[in-house]
Amino acid sequence: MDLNIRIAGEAGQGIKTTGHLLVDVFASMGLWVFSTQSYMSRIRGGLNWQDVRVADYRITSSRDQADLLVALTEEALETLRAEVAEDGLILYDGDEAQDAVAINFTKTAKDEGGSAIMANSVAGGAIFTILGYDIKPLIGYLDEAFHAKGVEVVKTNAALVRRGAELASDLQGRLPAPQPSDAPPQVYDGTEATALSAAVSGVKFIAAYPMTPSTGVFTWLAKNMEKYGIIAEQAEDEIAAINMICGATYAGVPAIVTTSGGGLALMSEGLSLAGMHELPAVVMLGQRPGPATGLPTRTAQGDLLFALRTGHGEFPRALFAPGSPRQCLELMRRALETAHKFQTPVIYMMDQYLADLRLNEEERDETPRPIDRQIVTDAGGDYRRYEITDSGVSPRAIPSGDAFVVLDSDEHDEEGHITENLEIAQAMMDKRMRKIDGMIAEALPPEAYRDDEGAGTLLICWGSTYLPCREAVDILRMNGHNASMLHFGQIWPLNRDAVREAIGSRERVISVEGNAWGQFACVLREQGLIGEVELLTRYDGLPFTAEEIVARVEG
Amino acid sequence: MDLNIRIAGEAGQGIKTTGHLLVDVFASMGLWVFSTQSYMSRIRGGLNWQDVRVADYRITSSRDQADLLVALTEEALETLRAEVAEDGLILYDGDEAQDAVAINFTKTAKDEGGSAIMANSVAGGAIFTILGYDIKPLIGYLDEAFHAKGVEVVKTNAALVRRGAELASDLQGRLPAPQPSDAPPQVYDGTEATALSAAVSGVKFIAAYPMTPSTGVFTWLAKNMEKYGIIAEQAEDEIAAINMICGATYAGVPAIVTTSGGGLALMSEGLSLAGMHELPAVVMLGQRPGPATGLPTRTAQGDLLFALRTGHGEFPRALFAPGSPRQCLELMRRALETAHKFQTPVIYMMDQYLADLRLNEEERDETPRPIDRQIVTDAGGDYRRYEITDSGVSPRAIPSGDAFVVLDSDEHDEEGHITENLEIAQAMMDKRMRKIDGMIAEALPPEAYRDDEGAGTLLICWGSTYLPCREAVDILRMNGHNASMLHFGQIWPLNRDAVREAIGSRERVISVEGNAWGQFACVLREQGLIGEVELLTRYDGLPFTAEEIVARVEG
Amino acid sequence: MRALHSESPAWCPGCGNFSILPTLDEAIEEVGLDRRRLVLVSGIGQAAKLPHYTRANVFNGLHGRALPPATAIKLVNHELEVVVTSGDGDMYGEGGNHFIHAIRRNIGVKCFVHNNQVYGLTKGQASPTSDPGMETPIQTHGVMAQPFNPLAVAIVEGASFVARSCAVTRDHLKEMMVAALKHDGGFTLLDILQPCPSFNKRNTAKWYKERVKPIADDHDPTDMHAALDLAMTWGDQIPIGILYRNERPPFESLWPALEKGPLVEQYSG
Amino acid sequence: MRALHSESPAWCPGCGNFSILPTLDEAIEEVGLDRRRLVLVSGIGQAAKLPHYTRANVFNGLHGRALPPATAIKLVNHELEVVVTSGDGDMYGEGGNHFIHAIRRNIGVKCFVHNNQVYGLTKGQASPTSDPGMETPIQTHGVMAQPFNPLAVAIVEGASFVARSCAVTRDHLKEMMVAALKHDGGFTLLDILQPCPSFNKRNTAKWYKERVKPIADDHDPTDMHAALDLAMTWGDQIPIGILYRNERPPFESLWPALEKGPLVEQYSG
Ligand SMILES: Cc1ncc(C[n+]2csc(CCOP(=O)(O)OP(=O)(O)O)c2C)c(N)n1
Ligand SMILES: Cc1ncc(C[n+]2csc(CCOP(=O)(O)OP(=O)(O)O)c2C)c(N)n1
Ligand code: SF4
Ligand code: SF4
Ligand SMILES: [Mg+2]
Ligand SMILES: [Mg+2]
Repeated sequence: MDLNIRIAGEAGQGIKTTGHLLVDVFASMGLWVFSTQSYMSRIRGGLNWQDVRVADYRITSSRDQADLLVALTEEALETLRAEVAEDGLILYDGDEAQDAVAINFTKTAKDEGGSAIMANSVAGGAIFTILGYDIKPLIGYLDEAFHAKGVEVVKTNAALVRRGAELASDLQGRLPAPQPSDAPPQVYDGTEATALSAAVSGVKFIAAYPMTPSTGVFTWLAKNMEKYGIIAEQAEDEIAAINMICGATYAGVPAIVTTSGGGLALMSEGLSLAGMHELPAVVMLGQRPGPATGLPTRTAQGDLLFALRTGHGEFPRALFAPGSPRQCLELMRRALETAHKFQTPVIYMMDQYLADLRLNEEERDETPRPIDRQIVTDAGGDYRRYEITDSGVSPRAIPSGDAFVVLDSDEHDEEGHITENLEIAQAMMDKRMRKIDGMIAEALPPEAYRDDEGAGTLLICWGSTYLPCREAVDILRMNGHNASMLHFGQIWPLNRDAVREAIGSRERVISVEGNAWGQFACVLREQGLIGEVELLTRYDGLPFTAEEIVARVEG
Repeated sequence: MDLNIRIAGEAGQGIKTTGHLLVDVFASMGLWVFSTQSYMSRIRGGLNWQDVRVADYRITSSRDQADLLVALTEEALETLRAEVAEDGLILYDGDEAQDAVAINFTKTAKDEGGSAIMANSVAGGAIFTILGYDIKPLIGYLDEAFHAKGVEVVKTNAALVRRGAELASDLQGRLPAPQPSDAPPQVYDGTEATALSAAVSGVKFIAAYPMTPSTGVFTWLAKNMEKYGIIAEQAEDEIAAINMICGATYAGVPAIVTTSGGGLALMSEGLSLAGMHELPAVVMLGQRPGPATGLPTRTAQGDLLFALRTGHGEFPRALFAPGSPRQCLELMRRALETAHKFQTPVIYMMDQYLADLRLNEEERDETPRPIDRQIVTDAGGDYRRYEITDSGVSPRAIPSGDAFVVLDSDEHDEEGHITENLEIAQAMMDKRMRKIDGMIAEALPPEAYRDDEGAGTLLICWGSTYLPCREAVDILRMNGHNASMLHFGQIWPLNRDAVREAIGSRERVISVEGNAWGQFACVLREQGLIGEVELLTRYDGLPFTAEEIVARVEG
Repeated sequence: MRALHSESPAWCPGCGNFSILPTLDEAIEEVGLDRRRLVLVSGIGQAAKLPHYTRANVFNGLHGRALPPATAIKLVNHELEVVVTSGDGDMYGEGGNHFIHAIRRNIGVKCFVHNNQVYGLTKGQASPTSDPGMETPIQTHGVMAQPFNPLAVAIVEGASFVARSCAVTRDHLKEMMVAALKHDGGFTLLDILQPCPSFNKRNTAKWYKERVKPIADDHDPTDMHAALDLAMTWGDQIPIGILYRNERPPFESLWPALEKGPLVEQYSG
Repeated sequence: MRALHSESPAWCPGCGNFSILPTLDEAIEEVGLDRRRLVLVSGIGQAAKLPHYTRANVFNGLHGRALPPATAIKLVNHELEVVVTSGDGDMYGEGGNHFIHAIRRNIGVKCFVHNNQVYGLTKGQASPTSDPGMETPIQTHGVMAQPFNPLAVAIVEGASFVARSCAVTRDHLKEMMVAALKHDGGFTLLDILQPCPSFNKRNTAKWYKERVKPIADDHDPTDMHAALDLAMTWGDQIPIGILYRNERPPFESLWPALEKGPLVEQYSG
């Protein structure tokens, strides 16, 4: 069984803190959790909410309806009331409200000697009680979290949890909740998983200009500068940022840039530079709805064709798009390795949904395991940065050794010096293009889910639709549909043979995408891998839910 | 019959002037001409040449071999000697040279009281004599050209032509040359045709940052500012340029920006803005080989997928790619009309080859015929810039009338004000997307050449490959091949039914493209219009010649 | 659930923008500007949302890119009053190149920069004008770069009107806005110090109030050196008022094509 | 026919770059710089081709974008000597935003700008430093914007070393290059007036020669006002020499991560 808790109110009311608290404690109890955010683009006010879904089996999607709505403002109450399940419950942070249980968390916190932010302890106590959970793990968790702040704070928090429980005692167990099972006690989000992976994989330099929803990765790396020996520099603009990481990789360290669509647009020229210079520049792209400024705090998968094709001229690139925090850990590393092995830019694509979603995953390894930079250290006086090779990959040295390392954004000869010799120009183009063969040979195949018997209905997805599609397949199977899923974590280049085989022949092929055009279907068609297929798209700024996918597949 | 004259030397030696002189005079005589440039990226020195091909039938391509090489430097002589036809001739501007006729043009000009730049009059006299042409038209042409400079100059030039003719008198008629026919006496190049079309179509504002090979259009418009009432402003960078034309179109005048690939990369964000703001921004893209700085003075068709997909988020756009100066005249106008009718950005794609090539065309009309801006002038207080309509096109007013005109780069409501209402957001996306249907309905079909009987071999081409492909088809037919050609002047959006019908079913479909990947074939495949096809590509910076296409088709 | 429309300003309680907005409205009324002739141009940021909350023509463009469209709008229709409202990040960070070149041109737009010395909308990173040492989620060791001095740069680049005011001194602010709107010349910069209670905990309303000090009446705004001295003064005292003026002709007055009147009115088609 | 290789500088006869190149080589020798530790960073333009004609590590990047990679290279390996060679369009036009922010950071790169007051490579359009009134194929009515004053901006922004020299005074140029290379501090700007005989017919070698005048020995380069006065002097006399110095610590000295040595040497993998 599962249960969905929605905490809603204004920006600045600590919704995120309360949500995180619940998620962490539930996970520590061995419950499966899945939480997502829905935020407006403002610092205070507006209407935000956090969904915390909890279950006794692995869940990988949010749900439209809430079983428990915790409304911190009247607007939240009125707007979200309609989305509460029939046998659900509404908890209102105030003195009274129609069809809702009113408990004034903030006032209670203050009355009992706490501060306004401690309201979430009161709320936590009440929620735990309503779900019929013991409040001990909650108190234990707060003890640890506030240990450093002193005994007084710890005590107050514990008292507030108890007070919350008391105030909700009438409703003890009112909402039947799932029992703890064997879920891993750690919780990840896409942001942290991405940043952590970059840090342990040896990224030493990040330059970025803040832009939602990529800023979290930048912030995480800035916060952990000392721990991992990183320089995190805020650039004056995105153009500076991408050109900085070109310089940083040239000088010899793995480097990334974080941005969103508008920032990538400004980086297009720099991406082409990395292609020409053959530098392992890695761009972390957090997608949000466009065009232009669009919906800054919402989610989308609308930048696939853009990421695939932006930048002038022809040069190899790879695109990765993880579908879960665990895949973030793997694919950020893979992105860095691919960039270094083939000396070419790589784009790692996320979106607001994946950046912010949290769920339990196996324990992570935080010890540094720097990737192989694939540099040569014995380059001598006759070194040629762009030696023509069969693989297209030339030995990469870094400056300060015996060899001069010469990079040119003009077409160049093997030494790296500008040339207008058109035979050399063509040879250089061909050299760079040959790298694509190697990249295809090493491309990750798509991951199949429940496709053992070659199901008749195949959901194709990429990036963050992984999790809701997965749950949708589970539900479809329960409903008797012979459905399965193929998820692409690497979306370029594609190993066509592997993909063709994985797609096979089906009754129905449905491309599930967070954009209007079915952009990945365009890519597959361009690669000759599919013909006309069904599109299941959404582009209103919100993520898919499994329920929605199921409903539309069953149509 | 036809004859190819190659004038070669260093930058700064007036090669272009001599080439233009010959082309203009030949055309005025009723000869068919076709001339192209091959320039290095430098202001002085290097090795540049200009090919002037002349014929008694319509020619639309250059040729690899020269019948007459006019070498102004030793380097030109030595490097280009190998590319002279067996029964050809070399004329060398110096005192002596092996296997070449030496006539010291520069010294002669000076000796006879002229200046160094008048060397081309001497050369002209010699060339005319060698081809067996009467020098009268040449003298007449110079008379007119230098009329304003006074009698002395006119006289000197005439004397120098005669002196050149004298010095070459031994070779009178040495190279049999085509006889004048009914060729139109006017000559166009792609640059002039494009700029002229923009001016007569009502472009009032151009903002640009110089970048080869687009600078010519910018320069032409700047030169003609007063004649057409235009503001031509050099922006501080390409980002400023595109954002300026967004402002200019908002304020109410047709506006364009000129750039090359690297500049378009910097404009990607602005392009997305025009998509969101629904502004008729027109970008003139002059392609050259990339990635990065690439080969600045060479030609390429490597930016198709980039132009098609750059800019974040999804928004309608149209792409035009003329194939000849005449098509430049038509399609620049069409680009402006499409942008205004559908209120969305349009990219007009040329390349160095088309920008610089010159040939005879019918007389042009230089009188202003401003396009319909499609603005409403009666908007009142309840005006809504983004009114939801069936066509997706909303009434466009401009500021300073009774209505407030409100544009927002965030997602917005019908009035143009920022919204985070996701139902409105989706409705706005859908509104913008609906414009694509209208654009498809009006899309120009591809132009077929000699395809009356549905030839077995179909050459598909777009943009500037039009001319060499055309001549290649003529030659293939002469050689007994049942070949024809389909040229796309509008490359996005495509009217799929029209294209499917035009392609039909063939034994061989060959996509002829100036890039490595066969980018237009990718587009057609993505649109489900072709399967695997043959690619005939070239990407060394030089344009196709008809000969080469024929050889590779017959291969 | 998806209907989240909200027309009220998306600013935090106590935000300095809540002073700037009504002051602008008052200044517009005071100079008797016909709003149909008014175009507000902005980029992206909290400050840049201002145009949505008043009545005017609006071009709300890209982050950092307010000045290029503003320049073009003024060139295409120089009878419009073009006012840019922008944040410090928008104008001096992402938009820095346009800032220095708009001043070189001396285009006749009025540029009001809500300078809260921080990136508000993206939650508190340093801006080009952040004080050295300020700690943020990104500048975890404190800001290490020297602040950008918009006034000094505008002065040495020859802007036509350079002033500073503050959101906490509303009367003064109004006076400056009126002077800026009335200024019939080229590029007009009004840098407005603005408290951001959510993210800038150093330069608070109180901090500004204690420091801002109107420039003495005897200051000669045509004296570049004196103006630079004022522009360089920051700390215990921050001078507010008109620092600098010069009489360079505005860019739009130099184009032959505009002698016949606004370009847009020359269009027939 | 396609083999057009040419290793000689792609500059016009009489170009000022032909003075700058050997002077740089001499200065490098004079300060005894190990060229393996030298990285020349440039953008695109005639000036920006210089790195190809000498011996060093080279990062020849995009037009206008020399400073960002230079900044990063210095941060990743601060034991390298990072010298930017760039044109006036490259640095002050397309690259203007990086210029003002690199100075704010005070990153320890040496920035040599070949200022020919024109766009050479693209054939003679105005650059940000072109004299007002100069006619070009684009500025057909003459340049209307006021020239960008790189020295004044660098000074008010607190650059660590600000100097000017000229390609026609080679001894002076060498002296300045040596001083710049020896300067052990932050952002170092050397603006080098450079004749472009092909496109700049106003500011010719002769024009410069008649005007440039070494700064008097008693000038105190730590005096910002005096420095600004020199920076503002242009016309019959153009001061050359070191205008300004300050002791702000360079950006790369402020990062805790770099206390252990160059970042690149901390990499193990
Ligand atoms: C190209 C681009 N980069 C980044 C962003 C994200 N962004 C939006 S506003 C902003 C900074 C806002 O700071 P400021 O201009 O000072 O305005 P404030 O919010 O402080 O008023 C940033 C970085 C964006 N919208 N577009
Ligand atoms: C993004 C981009 N825009 C434009 C160009 C074209 N371009 C190359 S060099 C140059 C200007 C050169 O002027 P400057 O930097 O002063 O160098 P100079 O040639 O005068 O030495 C321009 C506009 C380019 N290469 N890239
Ligand atoms: S974040 Fe700061 S600037 Fe933005 S609205 Fe809140 S207080 Fe104002
Ligand atoms: S164009 Fe000017 S700057 Fe460029 S090489 Fe020629 S003279 Fe030198
Ligand atoms: Mg700010
Ligand atoms: Mg220059």
